[in-house]
Amino acid sequence: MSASFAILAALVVVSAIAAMTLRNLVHCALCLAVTFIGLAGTYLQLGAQFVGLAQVLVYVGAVAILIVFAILLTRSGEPGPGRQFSATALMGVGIALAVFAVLGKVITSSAVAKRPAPPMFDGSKATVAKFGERLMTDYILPLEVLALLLTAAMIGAVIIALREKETK
Amino acid sequence: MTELLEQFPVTLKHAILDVLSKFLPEWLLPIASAILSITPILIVFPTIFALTTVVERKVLGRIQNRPGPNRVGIPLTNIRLAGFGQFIADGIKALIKEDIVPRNADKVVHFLAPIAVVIPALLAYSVLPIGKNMTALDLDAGVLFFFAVGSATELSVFMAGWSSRNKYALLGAMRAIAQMVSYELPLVLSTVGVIMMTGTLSTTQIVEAQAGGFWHWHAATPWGFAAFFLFLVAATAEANRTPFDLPEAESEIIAGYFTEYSGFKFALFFLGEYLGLFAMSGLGITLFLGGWHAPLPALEVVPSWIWFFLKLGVFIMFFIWLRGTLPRLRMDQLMNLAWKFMVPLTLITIVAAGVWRFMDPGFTRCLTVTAMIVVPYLLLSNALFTARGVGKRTYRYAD
Amino acid sequence: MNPLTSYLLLSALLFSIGLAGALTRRNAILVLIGIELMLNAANLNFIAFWRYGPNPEALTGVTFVLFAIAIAAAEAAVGLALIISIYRHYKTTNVDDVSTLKG
Amino acid sequence: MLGTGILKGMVETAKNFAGSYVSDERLTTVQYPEERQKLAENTRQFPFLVFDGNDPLAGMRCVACQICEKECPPQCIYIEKSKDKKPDHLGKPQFYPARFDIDISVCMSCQICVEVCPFEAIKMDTEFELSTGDRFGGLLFNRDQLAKSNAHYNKIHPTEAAEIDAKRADEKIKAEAKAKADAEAKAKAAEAAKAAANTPKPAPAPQPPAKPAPPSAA
Repeated sequence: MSASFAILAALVVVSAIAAMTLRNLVHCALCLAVTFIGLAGTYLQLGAQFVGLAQVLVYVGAVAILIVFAILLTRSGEPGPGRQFSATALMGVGIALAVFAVLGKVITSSAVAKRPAPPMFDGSKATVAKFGERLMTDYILPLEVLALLLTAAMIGAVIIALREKETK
Repeated sequence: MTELLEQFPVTLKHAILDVLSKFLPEWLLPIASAILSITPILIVFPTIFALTTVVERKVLGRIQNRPGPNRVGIPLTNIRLAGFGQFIADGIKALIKEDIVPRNADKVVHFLAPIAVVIPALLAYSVLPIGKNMTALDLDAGVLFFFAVGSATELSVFMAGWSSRNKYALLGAMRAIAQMVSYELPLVLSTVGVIMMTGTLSTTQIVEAQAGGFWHWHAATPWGFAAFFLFLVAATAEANRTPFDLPEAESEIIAGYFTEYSGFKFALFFLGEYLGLFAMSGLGITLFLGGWHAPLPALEVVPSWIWFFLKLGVFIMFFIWLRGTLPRLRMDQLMNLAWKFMVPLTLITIVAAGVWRFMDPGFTRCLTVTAMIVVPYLLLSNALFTARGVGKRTYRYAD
Repeated sequence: MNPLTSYLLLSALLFSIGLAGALTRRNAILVLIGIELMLNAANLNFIAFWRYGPNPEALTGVTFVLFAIAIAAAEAAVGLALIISIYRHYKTTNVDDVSTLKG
Repeated sequence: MLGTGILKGMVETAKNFAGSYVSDERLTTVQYPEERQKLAENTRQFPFLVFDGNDPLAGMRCVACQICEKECPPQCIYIEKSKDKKPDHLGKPQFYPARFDIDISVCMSCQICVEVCPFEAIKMDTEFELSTGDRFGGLLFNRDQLAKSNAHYNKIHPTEAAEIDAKRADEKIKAEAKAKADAEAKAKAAEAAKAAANTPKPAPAPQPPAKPAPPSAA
């Protein structure tokens, strides 16, 4: 476990907790953006350059902005006087803790944990050119389907959010 | 001599590193190397920013038939330096001004926003090839890095506008985000042709693909010229320059998202904006104008980094000229231009670039590709001119 | 602890944080943020397994993550559109109050 | 075609840019502290009080009628009437302002005081370099600061001042003529009275009133 991983992991975890607990929704969204940046850093550290940068482009540049706009459009930026957590909050935290306990137990006790670290990964084997080649050959069909999905999602989002015509 | 000058910054860095290696422990050396690569960026581009503020005001003055700032020189003397001491005076003023934070403002976000504006702008320089072997961070996906970092600016603009608790600031931030999101699409799409032709996202390799005179530059091909033109328009909009300076339209919403900023924080916004502009110009040079390559092979005696900065200077002058000429657009015109004109045309240039790639070189190829771009341009501009909202305005009572 | 385990644990922690948020917060937007975090935890898992897996040259993990990111973007767009639409109808984004179907 | 207008504009600004270096006539501004533009004759900044002759107090045209004080929209004029009287240019005894203050930081240069003044005593100055270190006292002008000679008035607004001088000279001639006529009538009456009384006595010479020097036509 290197120092850079420790820093990135701390950044991700702290900002994720902040994103889930802060009262002000805009602060939550900004913390979420920090989480995304930290995750992108983790991806870069793992040698997935293209995906890491795509993560920043899509999540910080688009999804975070989208969330912020939604917060402003639904006027929930200013937290009300009421409770921020639902009635079953304790149960939810309990479930999450249980899930983490199970996952942690599984991870630490699995065969993967005992496997020695693989040899140093050669970054030149995962170039953008190779990645593009894979996308254009093996994964061409999923890519096209994805394009269709994105178009459909865009049209769907526009139609859902479209102001209903005032008929009367 | 040429060789020495050519690689002077690189050799200097290695010399310093050699000296340092005697004192520093082994694990600190990569960090020292990184710092030595970053420091010139941190010095050179803010200096260009400082000079640009004066040059811009002088050129704008000349465009309006007045001399522009010509007084401030060396303090306590009569030496005026043609007004080029102005930026020092401005800097001192910004530093010692009172920093006002609105009482209702979100203090933490209000404080972080100017920093969050400047950092992505500076990060973007790390992938720009300033000269031969002079790319601070030679990433395999350099262009993607540039756009990813650039898209992070939007959030900081929102932070500034939202945290000020001011309707003008929020309006300005909303305008800025809407504009940046809309123009990011044509900006990225206009670069796709170049990426397709060179087959790489690495800025260094894109520059290397354009070696050997200006006819090898991407802007010298019909599709490249069109893409370059569209890139220029989108870059102007991304950098919030006139005629796309709606986010800070001072006649409508005071100063947009930095209405509530004063003193040094305001200076940071100013710096971030100009750094963004230079970075965008640098990307335009890298992608379309041959990067640090000389326009003629005979001129390669001049060091590569000088060529880069010369081209950057031309870009800056062009942006100032544009600012001195064009009035501001209206919000609906801005959006119409982005979605009805820029996006279709950038898509067409991508197709044109593909056609260029697979046709045999010759006059027919040139003609076909030119026609592929010019005809839709004429049709689109004609349709837009007759359409409501974009075209010429008719006034009911004036005229 | 080998590197893969630490990445997996980070991912598990992120998933749990997202789950806790999605289960406990009352605002629909925050529920969506929690879901995004869970999705990102899964992405981190894919990248970690790809990097420390037996055959990183195949680029399967990263390709999957790229697709996941694209789908997440679509999900965020549609989800937020739904939230805005719900807000227009009920004038609230509180998930506890939007329970007409609960009976 | 989309874009031709932009090109036209760019050419125009480029012409201006280059032209401003070539010909100095294009430059619309001057380098202010060293060079100054000639002020237009109707330039106006803030009011001042006109006096005739050389002595500000003796020649002060203002009679402290306080019309301007009442008419001033931002109420920046403050006047205190004198207890005694001094003769005006026609020799008539008049009050004069014991105190006349204008707060020019309040004054809005509307010129209403000038319009309403029946004595041509208050006029608009062209002085604009009035910056001071003292925000309140420095911009509160008293009578002595406000008093400026008719020669100054003639210099800054020559046409207007000439008209007023002519009018005042006219008034004066008329007044003198009237005084003469009065004196003659008086003398006649006296003579008549004398004749009636039959006690011949020399008529008293009409005493010319102590009046200030005639306005110098600068």
